[in-house]
Amino acid sequence: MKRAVYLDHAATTPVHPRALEAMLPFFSQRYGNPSSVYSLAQEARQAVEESRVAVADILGCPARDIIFTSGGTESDNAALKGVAFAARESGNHIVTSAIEHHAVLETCRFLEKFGFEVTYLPVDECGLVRVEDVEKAITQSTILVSIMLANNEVGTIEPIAEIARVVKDKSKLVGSRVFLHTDAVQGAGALDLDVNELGVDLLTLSSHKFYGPKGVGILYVRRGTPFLPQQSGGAHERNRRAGTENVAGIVGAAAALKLAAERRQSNGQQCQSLRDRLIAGIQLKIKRAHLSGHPTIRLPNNASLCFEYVEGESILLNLDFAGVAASSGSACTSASLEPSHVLMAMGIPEELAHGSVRFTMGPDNTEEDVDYVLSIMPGIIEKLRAISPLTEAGES
Amino acid sequence: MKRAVYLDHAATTPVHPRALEAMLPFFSQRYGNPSSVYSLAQEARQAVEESRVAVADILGCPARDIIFTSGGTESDNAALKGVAFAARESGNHIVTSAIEHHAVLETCRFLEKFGFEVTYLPVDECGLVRVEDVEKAITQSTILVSIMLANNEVGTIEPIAEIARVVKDKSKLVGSRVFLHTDAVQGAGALDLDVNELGVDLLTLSSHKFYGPKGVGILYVRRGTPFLPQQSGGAHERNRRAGTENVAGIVGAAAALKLAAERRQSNGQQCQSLRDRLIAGIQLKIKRAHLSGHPTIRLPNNASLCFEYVEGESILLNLDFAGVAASSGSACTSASLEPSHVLMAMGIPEELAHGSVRFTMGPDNTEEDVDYVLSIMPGIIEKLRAISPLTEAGES
Amino acid sequence: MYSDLVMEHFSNPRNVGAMPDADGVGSAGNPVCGDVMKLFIRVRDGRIEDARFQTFGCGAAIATSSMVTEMVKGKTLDEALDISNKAVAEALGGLPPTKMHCSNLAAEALHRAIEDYRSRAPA
Amino acid sequence: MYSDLVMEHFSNPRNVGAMPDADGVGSAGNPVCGDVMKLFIRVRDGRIEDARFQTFGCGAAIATSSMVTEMVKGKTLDEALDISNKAVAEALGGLPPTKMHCSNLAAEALHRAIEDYRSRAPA
Ligand SMILES: Cc1ncc(COP(=O)(O)O)c(C=O)c1O
Ligand SMILES: Cc1ncc(COP(=O)(O)O)c(C=O)c1O
Repeated sequence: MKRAVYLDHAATTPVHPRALEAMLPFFSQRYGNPSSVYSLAQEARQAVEESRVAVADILGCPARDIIFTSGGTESDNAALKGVAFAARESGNHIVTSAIEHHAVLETCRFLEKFGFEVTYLPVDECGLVRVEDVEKAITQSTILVSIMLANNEVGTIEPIAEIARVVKDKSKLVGSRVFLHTDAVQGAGALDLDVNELGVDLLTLSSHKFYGPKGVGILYVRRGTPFLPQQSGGAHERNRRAGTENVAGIVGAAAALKLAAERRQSNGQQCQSLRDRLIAGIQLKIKRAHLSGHPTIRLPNNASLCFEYVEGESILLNLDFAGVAASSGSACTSASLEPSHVLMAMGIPEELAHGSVRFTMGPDNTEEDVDYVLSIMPGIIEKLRAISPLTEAGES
Repeated sequence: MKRAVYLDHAATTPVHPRALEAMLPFFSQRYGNPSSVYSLAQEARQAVEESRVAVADILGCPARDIIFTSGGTESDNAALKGVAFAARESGNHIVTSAIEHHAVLETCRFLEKFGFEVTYLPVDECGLVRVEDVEKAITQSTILVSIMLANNEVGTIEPIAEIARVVKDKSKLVGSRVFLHTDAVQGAGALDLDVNELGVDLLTLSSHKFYGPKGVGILYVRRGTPFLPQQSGGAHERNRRAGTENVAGIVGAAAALKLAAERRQSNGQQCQSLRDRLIAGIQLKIKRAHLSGHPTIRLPNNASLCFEYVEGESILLNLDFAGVAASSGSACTSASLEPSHVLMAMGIPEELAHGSVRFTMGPDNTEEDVDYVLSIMPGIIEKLRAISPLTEAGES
Repeated sequence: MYSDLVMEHFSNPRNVGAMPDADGVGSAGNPVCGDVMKLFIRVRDGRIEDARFQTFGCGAAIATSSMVTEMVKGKTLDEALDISNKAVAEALGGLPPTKMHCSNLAAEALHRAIEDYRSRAPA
Repeated sequence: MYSDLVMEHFSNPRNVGAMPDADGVGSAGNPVCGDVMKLFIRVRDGRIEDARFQTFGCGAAIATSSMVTEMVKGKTLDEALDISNKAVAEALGGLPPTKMHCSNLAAEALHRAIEDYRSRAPA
């Protein structure tokens, strides 16, 4: 049998067997609509509310501040549009970074059509947002700052707690309340998600990134944050997100988040040692391979590399022939032809950015997996470089 | 063991075992992100696209016109906001009915905040929208008409095909293009959903109403319809709905819709005979019980009744003690204290509307179920009427 | 949704029915709003000796009616007037937030019944 | 995503490598855009006797490069000039819509190689 090595945990993860087990009864047996009166439905209601408490425990917030959504994308949209449209009277300025996920960046573009102004902060060559840039960007008309907790492509971890302090201070100085959102989708299972430690008013999570089902998101909204719900309808989720609850999905997401939080330490260490083995091995065996992102302030499971003279997709296809799943830039939209906006923002030249490959580890990966990748990568790169017209020119 | 009789299929349905079976591999085995390049992910992509084709076959449209969403509520929101914000230049007027689901009505309220004007058409005492009212309401500034295919509370079926013709004619007359949306959530499994027969430009479905999983919706958007996506982010769903696809959910929804379409005839007949048995039995055994909605132009599985002198929730709780699940008004929001807006629009007096109970059948129900309900209902109503201060006054 | 005690009072409501020879009668609510409560009291030596009710309404309305009739029995009129909506809800182990208005009815009907008694037999 | 034939050409590309003594060389694309193709042709008696390529690019770019070198062999220059992007894509059993631009490169490089040949050895 062909070996199967999954190294794309930043794109998505399998549902954890225990999360799936928790979900199963809610499809065909305990299928009541949580809004109904009778016992079958109240069981579903209870399952949703217990899930809310479980999530709130991990975020260190009251259960009432948790909204269940249909994914990270919806949570990002709801956070930005929700605050922007609700706080419109106070100002029309939003601050974000150039390396946010499309779910944040495209939402900003949407809001620009509605008269909002957005500052896209640059990052340094390691992908770090500069805290002083955030401070400088905030004006009297700023209502919202949205900076991600960790980047999905290069794994760089942003200084959210510091940013939170600066937002609070500058907010006082200019005399207007500025709210802080963080897209923590890539942080789940790796970083502390306590909203008070982070100092954020809104926080986004996506279930399928932490071994929960696809199509479930979490949005934390601190009490007192202006928020205009974007999905209108029934009185679900305390009037903040209409629509019949995805009961099985919510139960699965909460179970998975609990497991991920429990295993955070051990999992992080294991991933990090595999990641370091992979990076070291590649740099030893393959010339002109460059690690992107921050050397140390990065997610424990992220190894993002750029290979000169070759293009990412053709590397991925060859890896796939050998049973290895990896990604080039964001998995979110392979439909895009532009090189990753994240690598561009970090100042990586376009031709190098085209040769990016991202390996992201998970708890099921082993040293053998890494050694297998190390055994095939040099051949793949060599083969592609042999076809490439850039190789000679470059090496001469 | 206590008897369990589920008669709230309009609120939600269990996932069909075959739909669940189709979903299961996509949680922990075929878990790839459909946007990724490698085989595991392309399997997921294929499953999503095959599901799209299956849905399109039933709606009689090209697969590219189908968008998967997170539910009926999202589909309604996306349809109305999507067209309204995209066609803003052509006009700001929307026509809908007073008996739409909250997902449509509250979306209209949302749009009113953004400067749109909405006409809420009245209905007759059977819950029918008058086609001539639609015609009269359309002006030069009208961009969208949204009328539901069948009402979720009383089951009345609206004359969508006729409305479509009138919209088209009047549209030509006033010289502006008016688009037609129908919320067909309650029609799935009971009515023909062919978008060309219906003559609609947009159509909403919700998976959990036709034995698919909760948290999955379908939105049909006819090619050429102006549409501003409401969920911004990646290039998913042909740039019309960003967010990682809920692969398992989509597969389950498509499988369930196929099954529902196959069984439509036989299921409809069976439900209808049970429904008629229940209605006849109640009217025979209980005085001052009134059928609401249209006597014949109604969903085959809907029996909505109002009982004088008693309040709906207390009937439901007593039914639940006896193992029977039913609903009072819309199951969607028991949080609301107002009597159902649908019954109000039909001219039913408020005190009577408070005593409404909706029984909705499914293919698993039997004559024994109906006879069981008929055996307990008179006692429940009698007991509650004995406590009620309205009974004497009313009967004297 | 409801506590066990609410359910218990709802399914076996105490002190149900009209009291033709009541010393005081109070009503609250309105059929249009979906909740009507009628409370009857019998008063002896300044104390409520017996209480009964009739209610049209939801589970919470019926349970709070039942509970309030139990709570007032044996109380002086002034003690009974001290019974607040919150007290009735608490005695039932709490009510869902959307149903808190139902306990309003119970206290309101009680207060009106006492007023009615006092207006008939001035102190 | 890709047809079997695209995958086959991608994994076993035909006619790979530079041709030092080529009669015509054409390039298309740009490393900044992520796609560069270089096409070499050997011409004998007005016909393309051999063709080779070097490509930096995605799966579709490599497969179309391989396919176009196969397609031109034995063709007259005018016949070769008639090969369109669409023809290359069709010969591969189709390309995903977002990848159609890759077949543009193959035809473009081919046309430039023929131009180059003609500019060197005027007819
Ligand atoms: C940082 C980040 N934000 C948002 C998202 C979007 O979440 P979802 O895939 O649930 O739509 C993703 C993943 O695609 C992500 O990595
Ligand atoms: C007619 C109608 N429209 C829309 C909806 C909302 O769909 P969902 O429950 O998937 O949010 C429902 C059901 O609640 C409905 O009955």
